[in-house]
Amino acid sequence: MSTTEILFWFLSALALVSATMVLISKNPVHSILWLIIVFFAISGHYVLLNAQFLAIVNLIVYAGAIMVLFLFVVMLMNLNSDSEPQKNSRFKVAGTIAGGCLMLIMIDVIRDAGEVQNAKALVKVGNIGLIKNLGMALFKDYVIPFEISSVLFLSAMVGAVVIGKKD
Amino acid sequence: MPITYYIVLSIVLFCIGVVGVLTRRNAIIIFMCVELMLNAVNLLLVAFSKMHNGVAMAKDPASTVGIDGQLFVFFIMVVAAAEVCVGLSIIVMVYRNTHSVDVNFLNRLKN
Amino acid sequence: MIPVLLIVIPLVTGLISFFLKEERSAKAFALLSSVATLAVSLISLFQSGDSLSTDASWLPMLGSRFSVSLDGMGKILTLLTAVSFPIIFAATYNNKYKSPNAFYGFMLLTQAGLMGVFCAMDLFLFYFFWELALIPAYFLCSKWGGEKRIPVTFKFFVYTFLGSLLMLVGILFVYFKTPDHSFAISSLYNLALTYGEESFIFWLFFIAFAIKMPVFPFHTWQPDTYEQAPTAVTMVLSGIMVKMGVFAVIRWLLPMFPGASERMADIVMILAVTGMIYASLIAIRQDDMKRLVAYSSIAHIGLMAASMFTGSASGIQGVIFQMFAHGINIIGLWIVIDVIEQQLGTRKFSELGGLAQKAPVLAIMFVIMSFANIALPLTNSFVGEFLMFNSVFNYSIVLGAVACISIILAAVYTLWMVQKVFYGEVANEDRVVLNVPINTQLMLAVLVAVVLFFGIYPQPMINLTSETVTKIIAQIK
Amino acid sequence: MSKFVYLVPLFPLIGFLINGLGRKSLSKSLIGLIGSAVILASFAVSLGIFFQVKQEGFQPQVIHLFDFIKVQSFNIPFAFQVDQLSSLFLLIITGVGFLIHVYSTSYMHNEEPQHYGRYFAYLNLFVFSMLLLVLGANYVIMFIGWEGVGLCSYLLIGFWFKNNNYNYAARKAFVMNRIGDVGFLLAVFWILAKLGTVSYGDVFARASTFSTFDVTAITMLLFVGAMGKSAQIPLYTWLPDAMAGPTPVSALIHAATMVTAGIYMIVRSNVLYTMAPTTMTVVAVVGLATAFLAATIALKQNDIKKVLAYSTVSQLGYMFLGLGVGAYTGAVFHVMTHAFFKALLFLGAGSVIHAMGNEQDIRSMGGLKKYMPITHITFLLACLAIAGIPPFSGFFSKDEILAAAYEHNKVLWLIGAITAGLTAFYMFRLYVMTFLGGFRGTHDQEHHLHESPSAMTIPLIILAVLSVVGGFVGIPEAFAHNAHALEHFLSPVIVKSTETAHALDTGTEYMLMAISVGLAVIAIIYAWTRFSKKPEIAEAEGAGKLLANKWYVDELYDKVIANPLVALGGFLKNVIEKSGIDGIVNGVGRGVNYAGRQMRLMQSGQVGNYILLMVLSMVLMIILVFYGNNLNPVLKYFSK
Amino acid sequence: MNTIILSAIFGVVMMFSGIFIHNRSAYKNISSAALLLLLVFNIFESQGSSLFNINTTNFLHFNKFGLLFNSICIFSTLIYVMLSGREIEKAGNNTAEAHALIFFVLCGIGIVTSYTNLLMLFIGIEILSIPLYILTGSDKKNLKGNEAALKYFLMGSFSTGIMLMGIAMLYGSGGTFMLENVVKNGIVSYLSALGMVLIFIALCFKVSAAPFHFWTPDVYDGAPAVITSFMATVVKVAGFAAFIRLIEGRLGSMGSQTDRLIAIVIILTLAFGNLTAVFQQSVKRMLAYSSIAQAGFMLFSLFAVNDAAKEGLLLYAAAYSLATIGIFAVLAKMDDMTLEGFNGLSKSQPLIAALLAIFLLSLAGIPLTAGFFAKFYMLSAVVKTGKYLGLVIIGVLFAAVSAYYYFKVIQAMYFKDGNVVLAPVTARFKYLLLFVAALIVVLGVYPNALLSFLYF
Repeated sequence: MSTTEILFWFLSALALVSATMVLISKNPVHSILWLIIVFFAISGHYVLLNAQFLAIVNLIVYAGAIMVLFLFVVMLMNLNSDSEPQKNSRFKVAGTIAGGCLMLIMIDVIRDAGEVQNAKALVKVGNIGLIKNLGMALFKDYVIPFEISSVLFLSAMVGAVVIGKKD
Repeated sequence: MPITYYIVLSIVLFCIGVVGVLTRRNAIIIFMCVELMLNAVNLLLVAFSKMHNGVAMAKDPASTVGIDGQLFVFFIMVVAAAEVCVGLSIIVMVYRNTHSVDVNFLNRLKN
Repeated sequence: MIPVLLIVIPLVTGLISFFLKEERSAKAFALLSSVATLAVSLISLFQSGDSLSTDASWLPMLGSRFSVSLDGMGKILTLLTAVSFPIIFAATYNNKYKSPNAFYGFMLLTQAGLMGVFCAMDLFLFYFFWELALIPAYFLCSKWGGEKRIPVTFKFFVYTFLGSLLMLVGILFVYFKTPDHSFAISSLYNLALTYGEESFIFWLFFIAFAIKMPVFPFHTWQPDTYEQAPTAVTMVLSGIMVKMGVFAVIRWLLPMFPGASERMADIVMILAVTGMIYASLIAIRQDDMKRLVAYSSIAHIGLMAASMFTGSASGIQGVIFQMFAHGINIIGLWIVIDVIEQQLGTRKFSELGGLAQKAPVLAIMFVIMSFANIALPLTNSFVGEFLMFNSVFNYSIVLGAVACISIILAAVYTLWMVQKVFYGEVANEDRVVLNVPINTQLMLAVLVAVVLFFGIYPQPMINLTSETVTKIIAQIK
Repeated sequence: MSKFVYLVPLFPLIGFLINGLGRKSLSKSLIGLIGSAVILASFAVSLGIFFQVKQEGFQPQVIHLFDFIKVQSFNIPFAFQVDQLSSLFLLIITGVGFLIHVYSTSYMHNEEPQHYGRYFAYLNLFVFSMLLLVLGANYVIMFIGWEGVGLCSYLLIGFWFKNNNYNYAARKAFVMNRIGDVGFLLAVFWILAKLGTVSYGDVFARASTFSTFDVTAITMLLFVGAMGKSAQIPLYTWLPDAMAGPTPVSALIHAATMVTAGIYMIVRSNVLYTMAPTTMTVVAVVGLATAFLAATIALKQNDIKKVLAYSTVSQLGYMFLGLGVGAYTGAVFHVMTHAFFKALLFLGAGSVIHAMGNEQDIRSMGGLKKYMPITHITFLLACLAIAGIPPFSGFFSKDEILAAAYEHNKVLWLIGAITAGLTAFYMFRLYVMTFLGGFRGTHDQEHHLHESPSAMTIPLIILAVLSVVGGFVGIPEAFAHNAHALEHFLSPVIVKSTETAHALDTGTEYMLMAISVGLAVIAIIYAWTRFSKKPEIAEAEGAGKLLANKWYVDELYDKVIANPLVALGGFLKNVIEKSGIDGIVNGVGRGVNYAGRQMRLMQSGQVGNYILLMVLSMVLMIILVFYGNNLNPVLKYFSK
Repeated sequence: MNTIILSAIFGVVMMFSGIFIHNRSAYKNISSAALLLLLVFNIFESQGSSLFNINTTNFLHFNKFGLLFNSICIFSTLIYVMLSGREIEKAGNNTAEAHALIFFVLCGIGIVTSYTNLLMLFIGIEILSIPLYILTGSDKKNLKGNEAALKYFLMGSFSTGIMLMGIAMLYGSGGTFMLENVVKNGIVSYLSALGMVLIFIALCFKVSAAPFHFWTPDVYDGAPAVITSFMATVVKVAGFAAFIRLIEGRLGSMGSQTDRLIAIVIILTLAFGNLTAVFQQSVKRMLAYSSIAQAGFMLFSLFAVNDAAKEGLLLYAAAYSLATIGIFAVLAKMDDMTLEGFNGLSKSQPLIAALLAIFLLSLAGIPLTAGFFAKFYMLSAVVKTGKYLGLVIIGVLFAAVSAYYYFKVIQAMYFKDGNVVLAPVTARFKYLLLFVAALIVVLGVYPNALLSFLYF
């Protein structure tokens, strides 16, 4: 087993375990912290895949900005484990089964897909994930969506103001 | 790494997110699970991007095929950020009015 | 030009009528408009050739054209429509309606729809007018009807609407089967359908028409609606609108699906004949004049439905003749019923009696209309029913014989009604005052004259339609 | 003259229109005058036609008026046929009709003017229809008249429409007639289906193309029509009830003319009937059964008109017996003589009723002889005629039928002869109870007894004369040299009607006559002696009660046919229609509503539930797409 | 490109007008003017003259259909703003911002009607959705509005996740996000098929097709009536524009599997929408369900991706949007939004009642109204494919059911007595409503008035 593989399995296990912990943590704050760990694990995967830019952005945007925002809101509301009454277990079981079925079905379907049977994701090589290449593409080929997403931000901003403003 | 590993990993992560959405009652946690789903997608996209890149590099080492996958991930992050901004403000607004973020209490509208 | 006038006059005047304020002017306006239509219709009888058809571009993308034309059958039915409306307006001239402008407006719009149905030579246009006739009728019944009008007329509406939607599917289907993607009658007469398609689409159309006619067992909307609708509207519904279904079968269903019509004839005829007997038996037990006439109408329509599918010239000829005859007769019956209901406030046999002493003229007219209703010779229905029974009998002796039982039953219930309402001692002597207005009497006299004229000398009308019948028979064969 | 045959029905029609429209403005005398005059005019024309027809070598003429119904496959013209048969009937109808009109002017004099006008309008209309019936040159025109007389019968039975029993009787008459009419109509359809024409000339000329089944069916159906119109078993019950109408109406419609339409029709179709022996047998049996049954019922009736009514039914049965055994001429002969004496009987009865102040029960009469001499004499003559006493007219006609029956089947003859005896018995029971003995009515009635005015008695006298001498037109060979004038006259329209009557030798014929006359005389004497001393006024008992109640046939019909039908109607109306068909229709509506209510519950308002349902649907959809086709590789659908 | 850029600019303008102009009734006028301008420029573009010369290859492609669709949406929005402008002011304190968000939504519509790249689809849909989350909750004090916004948001982002998963799988299979190249050289696999199904499901959610419709009644009911009006009409039909581009480009090649899938979705949508609407007492909620039902009919166009389907979708968009906007405009002025609230409207407001009746008739698909032709084209599109005639019959059966609940409102207005409390209406409002009704009738007699734009 190469280092890469070890890293892969480790990061995968970490991501899955942390993701599960997000679900089962009673305390919202803990959930958030576990989620941050998931993000770190995923960023690790990005690094492994030589997508360094995304790895950094993921950490900054998700783990850094978004999760802090979540944390902040949770703290603000002073939520803790007691404040969330549990759903009845029947509902939980149903939800788990439904999600599990979805997973099994999707994996089963994908397993038979021809073009991914023997395909490999390049690990550690390739430079498309470098910031230079991405930047070139982003501001040359992808300038239209890039500009248009500004509208998205505008509206999100307006929304945050409208909703968040105290009347 | 075989791409199937990544696919399976992503799907499992995605479905954990789905299960989270289904089983939790706290709107914030539900939202977090949605973010988890998005991250699973991101991981998958990057893996695919590298897969396509690898195929193209075999012919042309300078190929930038697959870069669009990573750019897509970038845009997903952008959108997610916007969404979080709006979502959290909605949650806060609801909390302000009802002092709860329990989705089960949200049943004034039904039938 | 003439068919366009027939459609446009009531359409435009109907729309104008909504804006009239006074009751008197609305009435007079409607009457005037309907008389104008009648004049045009009478002129049409003596016309032939180009003046009878108009063809204009309408929906080029769909392949539908504004194509209207009058053949013999069309002339007769437009004449029926054109004759009926002035008579209805004049006979019910004294009735009071709330918001009369809307009432007369809707009536005229209905007339426009009916005219369109009878003139249309484009299947899509036909469908359009088919619905145009329905909507105002729905409003008329719902707004000016009896106590239970809202649910009852709503049932009527949904029922017929459902039927026409099914027909719409059929229309679309045949449309895509025409070689040139057109709704024109000439293209539709040359459909090349497979066995299964034809059988299937046949039913889509037939159910729509059967609901409208109505043929057993699709009839249950009808007695309730007739009972609840204001009588002027009932006249339109039973006198003309049910003929739409019959007309449509002859104009569209039989020629478009000759094979299926022949294959399904047995089923349809059994249904129709069952319905005749069934409705007659129920009519025997009615206590309400309107309901009795309604069931009698179902029985009569059943005969028409049966004989249309015999595919014989005499049958179709009889049906066309009977459409007119039945329209005239039943309107006459309704007029009398309306007078009674308006003045005495009841239609129940149990509360009526001896009216012949109070209003002999009314009694005479009613008796004549009743005998026309049971197809006594020398009234117009005899001719039609003779031809129809004959064709059914030729098709199947058993069906013909069973159908003939309805002749007896018709006598039973019609005479029962006559006896209960007009004969015997006067019920509630003190409060019975029956003043039959002169306009009503006059209109009844006109109807009686028509009944007798075509009963004694039906040949002109038969000649008028013989060409149509020949064409249809040629198409079926 | 026969060109003007359209005038014959036209005059009554004009009379109908004038009287009908002017019934409020015209005076009673004018109405009566017009009503009678138009019939007289018709009679005059008929007479002219008759004399033309009577000439040797006259060929039946068809006068085409206009096309009635002409469609591609067939043509039914509005045409009249003038031949021996129709001209004879024209005479009977207009002649007897005229007398009855005259009689009516007096009999109905107490009516208000407008009802008086109505009465004459109906009566004229009736004559018009009846003329149409006999004049029509095809079955459809005959059917028009056929239903037309039914209508007039209905209108006249219910003339006094305030009385609901009368209305009921009228309705019953019409409906029973209609049952027959349906048979007639079906026969017409059958003929039309086979030959494409209904004109007598064409039908009879091509009758040989019918198969036996066809001709039997057609004749049977026609006979059903005759049953209704001519009151034969099983459709006879309306006729006694029809006595609700004014008495002249009973005389004209329910004795002299309309009810004989069935005989006319069968004689008209004799070509077809001769081809169908089965039907002939049925006709004979039904006719005889009716004759006998009605005669038995008549024995115990106490209403003067009811007795006459059952007698009419019985006599009609006789005529059908004659038809059934092939004695077409005999039947027509009997129609004619019966028209005379039965009209006379009814008019006489009317005269009595008139005098008695609308009392019809013979138990309250008696001894009228001295108050109403003319009525008495004429009534007696009529009774003798109907009883078959020579040389009155009834003797000859009845004898001809009986002779034919004897030739055909002796049992038929025997029952026929017994029936003749019964006839004589009940007629003289009636006569004796009415005219002989002492008056049994109230004092008030007695005070008012008087002979009727001349407008009533003159028709009585004329009819009495006809009843006496009318028989000589058909006098059998046994008596006279120039015998069977009627048969000779009718021979062009009747096929092979001669053999039967002629095959009998004179001796047998005398014997038969003797037996029937003997029976009649015995019956008369018995009746006379029994009732002149001790009138029968007690309620009948035992078998008599059965007869008095008409064998309970009406009750049976009610139980077996009418009530079940009405019950079926109620069942259909209340159960099938409401709960069945409409129930299904409304059930669909309710189902939609119910489904809506249930589906609404899915909308629980819980986000969790919503998403759970969405995820489950996703899973199901993926399964559907990827494993839907029996797990077939989906790739199959992808390869373009 | 005109629409996208100008609507974004106008959105910004509206934002700033909120800062500089404090007369709240002015926003409506500014907004109307801007929309008019937008409409004009959009029409210019459809005639081939764009203000901006930007190379949008690989991302957007502007064709007649998309641009005409934009026109319809902009026009409907214009009518909507003119009719309901005052109600927007009442729905929250941030009127200018609400107008700005409406413009941003239009920008999103401009994108989803013209995208050629899944990335643009994703961004477009998000631009479309995020302002709506906000608008739904714009009446902050209203608990129902809050609840609706949260539900909408949670479920919306969940569906976004599903769509992204689908897009990722498509990418994995084809290596590109371009619509036409998603399938590389025609090789398709379970991977791309699954991706397609997931995107399909997500879009079903956006257009509220069953069984992914659950958010719709609650959100439409909870949002302020005026916002519901916008969401249920303009935005919903835009979703279909996006949908049909996708199906046209890709899903159609999946053959009978897709047919079956769409057929099931159509039947479920029709059943849920119509049957549940029957039982509603609140007209607003009934309209929410009816919008699901109408979506079922619009889904027919996805079943049969052909010319008739596209024409029908255009017509449907116009007919449905105009009628629903008209009804909501009146509804928003009523105190009592239940059926009883409509009792006797024809007495107090005969004109408005008559116009409402026309709108309802149009929704029910009665001839002489645009709704009829809309349904007609949809049905004809399916019949034209020659497949699944039963689907059409089920469709018309449910159309008959739909008449049931639409007519309940008509019955209440015309045949029942009651006192309707209606906020005062201006003559301008009436005329505008009359204009809309006239449009519906004109389209109902002569649909080519609209459709001919598609061809020249």
